[in-house]
Amino acid sequence: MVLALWGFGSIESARAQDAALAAPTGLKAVDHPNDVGTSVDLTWTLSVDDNARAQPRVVNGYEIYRSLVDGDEREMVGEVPYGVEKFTDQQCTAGVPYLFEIISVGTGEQRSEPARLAKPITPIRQWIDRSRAWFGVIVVLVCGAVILFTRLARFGKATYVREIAGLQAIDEAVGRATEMGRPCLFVPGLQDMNEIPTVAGINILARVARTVAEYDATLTVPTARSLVMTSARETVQASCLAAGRPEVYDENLVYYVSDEQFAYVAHLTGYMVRERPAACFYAGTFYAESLILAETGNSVGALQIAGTAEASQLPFFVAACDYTLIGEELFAASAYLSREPQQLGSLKGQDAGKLLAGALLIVGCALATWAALAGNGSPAESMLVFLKDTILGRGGAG
Amino acid sequence: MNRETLGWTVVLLIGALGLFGRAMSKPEGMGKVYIKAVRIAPDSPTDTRTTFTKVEPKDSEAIVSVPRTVGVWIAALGTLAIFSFLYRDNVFYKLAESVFVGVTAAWAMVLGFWESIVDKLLRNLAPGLMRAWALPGLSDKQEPNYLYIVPLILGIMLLWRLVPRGAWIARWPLAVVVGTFAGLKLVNFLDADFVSQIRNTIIPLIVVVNGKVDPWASLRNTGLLVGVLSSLTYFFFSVEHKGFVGNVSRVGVWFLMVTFGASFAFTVMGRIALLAARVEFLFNDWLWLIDPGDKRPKGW
Amino acid sequence: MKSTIPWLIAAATGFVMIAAYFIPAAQGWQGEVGTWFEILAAFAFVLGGANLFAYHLGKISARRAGWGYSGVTLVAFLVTLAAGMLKLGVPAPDRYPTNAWAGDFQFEGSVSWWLYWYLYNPLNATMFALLAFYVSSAAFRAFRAKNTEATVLLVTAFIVLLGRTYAGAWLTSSVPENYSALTFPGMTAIILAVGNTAGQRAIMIGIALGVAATSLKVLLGVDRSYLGSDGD
Amino acid sequence: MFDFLKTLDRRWIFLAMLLAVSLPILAQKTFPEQPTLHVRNVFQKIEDLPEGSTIMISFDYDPGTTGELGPMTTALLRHCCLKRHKMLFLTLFETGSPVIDQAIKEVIEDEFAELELKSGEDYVNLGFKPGREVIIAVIGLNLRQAFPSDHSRTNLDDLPLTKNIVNLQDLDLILDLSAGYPGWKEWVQYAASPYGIPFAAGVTAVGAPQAYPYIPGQMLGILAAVKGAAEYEAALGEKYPKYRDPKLNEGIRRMAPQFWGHLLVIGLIVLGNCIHFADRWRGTP
Repeated sequence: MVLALWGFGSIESARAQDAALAAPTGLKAVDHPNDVGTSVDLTWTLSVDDNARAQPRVVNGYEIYRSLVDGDEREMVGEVPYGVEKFTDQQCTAGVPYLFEIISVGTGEQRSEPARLAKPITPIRQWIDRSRAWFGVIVVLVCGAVILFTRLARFGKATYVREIAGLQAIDEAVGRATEMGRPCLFVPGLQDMNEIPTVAGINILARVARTVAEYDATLTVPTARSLVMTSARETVQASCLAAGRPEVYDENLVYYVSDEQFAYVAHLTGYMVRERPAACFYAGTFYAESLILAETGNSVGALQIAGTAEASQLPFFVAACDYTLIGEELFAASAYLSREPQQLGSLKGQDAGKLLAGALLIVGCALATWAALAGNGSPAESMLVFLKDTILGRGGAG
Repeated sequence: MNRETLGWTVVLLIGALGLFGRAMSKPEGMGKVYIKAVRIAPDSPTDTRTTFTKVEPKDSEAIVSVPRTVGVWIAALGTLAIFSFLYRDNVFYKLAESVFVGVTAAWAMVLGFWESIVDKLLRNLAPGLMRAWALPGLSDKQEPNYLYIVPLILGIMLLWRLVPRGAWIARWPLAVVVGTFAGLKLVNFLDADFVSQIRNTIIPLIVVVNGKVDPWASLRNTGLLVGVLSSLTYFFFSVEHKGFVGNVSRVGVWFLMVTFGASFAFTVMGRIALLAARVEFLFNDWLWLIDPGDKRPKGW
Repeated sequence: MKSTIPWLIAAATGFVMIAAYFIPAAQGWQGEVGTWFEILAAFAFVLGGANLFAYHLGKISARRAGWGYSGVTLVAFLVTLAAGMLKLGVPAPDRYPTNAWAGDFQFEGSVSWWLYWYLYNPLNATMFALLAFYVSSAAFRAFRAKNTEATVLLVTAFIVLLGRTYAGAWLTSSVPENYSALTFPGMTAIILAVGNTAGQRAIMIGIALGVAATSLKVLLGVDRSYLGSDGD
Repeated sequence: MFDFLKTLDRRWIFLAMLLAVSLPILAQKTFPEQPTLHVRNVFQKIEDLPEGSTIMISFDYDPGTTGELGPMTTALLRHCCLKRHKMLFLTLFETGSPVIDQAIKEVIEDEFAELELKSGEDYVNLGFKPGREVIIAVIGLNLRQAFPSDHSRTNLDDLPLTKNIVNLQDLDLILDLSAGYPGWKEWVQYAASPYGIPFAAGVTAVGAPQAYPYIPGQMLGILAAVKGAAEYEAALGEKYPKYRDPKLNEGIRRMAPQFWGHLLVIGLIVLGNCIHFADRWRGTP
């Protein structure tokens, strides 16, 4: 009986042998770099049966198992389809040695023998993301330049700033509104206070509101976000105070409409044709509505000044508004308007950033050209790779 | 009644009569929405509740839904009301605008309540209570995360504005928001836009393919580099745009104009598509003049 | 003083976030602060909603011009709010048939769902579609060759417009294969690959620097307009 | 005539646009399409992925832009179904969930009814989570932190498809259908670029020019608006003859009003300039 069973079993295993799947080979594991020690990167060589073009396919995929060094807690940590040679297990614990196995999966229940890791791997926690070290240097350079020039300006180093047409027109626009006895409209865009263009827009609002208070005109600020309304109220109130006319501040003129883009726009266009503002300011983030606003403003004869960092909307503002602050000019506006030396210094810092960009571009393209002419394996090529992948990339890993 | 009002009243009357005539004269009518009943839990033996889902009129179990048919008519009239603004501001547009603002503002609040307050804040502060109430699928393993008391406190500070005294308290959460995101955006923008775009622009000015110089590709790459550098020059603030710098920045402006021209052309394309979709809604879903998807049986 | 403490708070949180970018253990913080912001924004809706309510109520009680429309807005607002908050017409989900509050408030057939599909969405899409009209009037009025810059913009727009439809391909279909760069689709491709890409990149690099400088000014307290003034 | 054109009331232009778009829709004629390189790249990627690969599709638009992105959504989903890829859906737009439901209903449940694709096994709808790009950053590291459960609130660990997906790095491809912010740019910044995940996007026409600088470095290719959808439909038709029927190809159908609308805009630009020059010529004798 025992013998018979044994015999039967051997026939079974012989059958399995015939149809056995080849296991993948050469399983290797390394600690995933620059993480908190929860990941291990696995690589292997595909099973010889793994042929994506074979019909029917022999290997459908792979299963990856992880266990502790003593074989405990063995569990499947992932499956990958055929043709894939790598996997990252991200559910490890830092400092614990693990063993991994991988098996080929065929049709139905068919499984290969496992390929095992030769020696255990221990994921390690890294405290600093080294792949971002060069990026850190760039951040320090750019921010350092801004801070340096801000400091220099504070100590009385005069800064030249070129003209930005749209900004000089603010006084003109407000003055015109005063003369015509019509209101000014300020639209701070669609985004919330967590977006920097909105903050830049609010900075411009501070200046516009101050001019309006000085001229004794009215300013309406409908917003699409409650937080922007809160901030805009603080700003307008402060500007009235700064203009020496705290009594002209009216909270009701800074109000919330709706978070929905086109409901906000429907209200704004309605407002424009009914109240006919003489000056419209758009500063912040704008999307599709830019053209509806600018065309409606144009049709009621308002003088329009726009500024946005949304490149896709710039053509419409450029075409339909009187003045447009293009991209970076929006961020430069508050510095320019304040005329404070410190703020103007920051503009010089931004220019230093552009010089850095230009220098990197020229050096990089020169290297790339040299590398292209010199062919493979030239020193230029390795320098280019270092520049692109290490300095401007992610250190090659992580 | 002046002449213009009279004229528009006549136009509206004729339109209404036309619609009525069309709805009556055709056997299949127009602007109807069909539904059928389906079980909420089709696999459950005990839960026999049903709900309705939209089907095409071809479906044998299809019945006309009154709320949805009314809906299609309201949607169509709303569409026309908004379009009427192109002629000029009028009572229909004002009505549509008022409804639109009210509905969307409330919608934002509702969404904020269910998705942020319930699903984010209360889920973390009181998971047990939420499991029993609105989030039954919440994992049993979820423990309270008391770190979320911080946004709760910040939120309450924000609402302090509604209290007559000490409105300045609301500035603190505002400062947290602006400060946090200023830090976050600083690194994100420098990484993804500044560094990445420089990296993408590092290209050989002379392109060699199989040992031969490719003049067109070389010219293209050179043009790209010149474009980026000259456009960057336009953005220089602390240098007077005269002489050499002036000429370079002028070339930069041309590149920017090419960019804007391309953007404009692409946008035209998209906007027409949106209008086409609205017109199709009017012709297809409301008036039943066309049937592009072959969804209604012919002539019944 | 009242803007100094908030500034210090802003500076502290901002610099922590910058540092966190370089520390693997802190890389989840981005997500966490985002969640917190969403919660704060949801609280802020109370301010926005209260403001909307007060604004329109004020208009109605003062019988200011258009007060009737304010009434319409208020009704629409309250109905939508009630439908969504109370989940009117939402059945309990199939998995939890006893839990009436667990359903999705946008469930097909609910009141909120109806409001969305028959008011919110069509009005929204139609406002959006208005752009087709404004684009055409802008094309007529604003795209004129007044100077060199405007001419460049105009010519580019013209080529790309043609290049992106059947008309462009058809007009230049007789151009031989080797000179495909001279067809409208070919020129469009070059404009996109060279001119447009160059301009976009320069704008992006500039914006990144602008964002960095503005952020830094916020963190250093150079610019505090968003917080209002020192005197309350 | 000249003076009429010079002071042309823009409402005439509005009327012309309405007619240019409405009449072709009523006429229902179509033009042939040729797939361009960027579209072909995306098509080939989905075609070449081994059957049953996992693709995430982010529906970052709402019904407002269905006019532009709807046709390509159908075409892409169709292709994924034909190749039996596993699909994960989500949206970062607060009003985006209805678009996912509609796409599932129309393509997966109706058109491919015979495949009997099952929610949870062949596709999972993760639904909407507020947080915009932050959500992308979070799921780049841990899917469950943002989406502990799917849209119907079933725990992801209980679904066969998501059981072993830890984060975005486990995916074979991410597709984003993007109407603006948050959209393709955020996916590039927070997912494709940091982790090197294959990524392609379908964008609205407005977004397209900004997306080109990211190809091929950070994106495989893009489908730009209705034109992109029409080209994708053409590519699909080349490979699968069943999809050559214009009735099935909304994108190709929509190109007709598109064509006349374009012509009108081009005509208006030309007319505007003729008036401008005629005016200058008259003004300076």
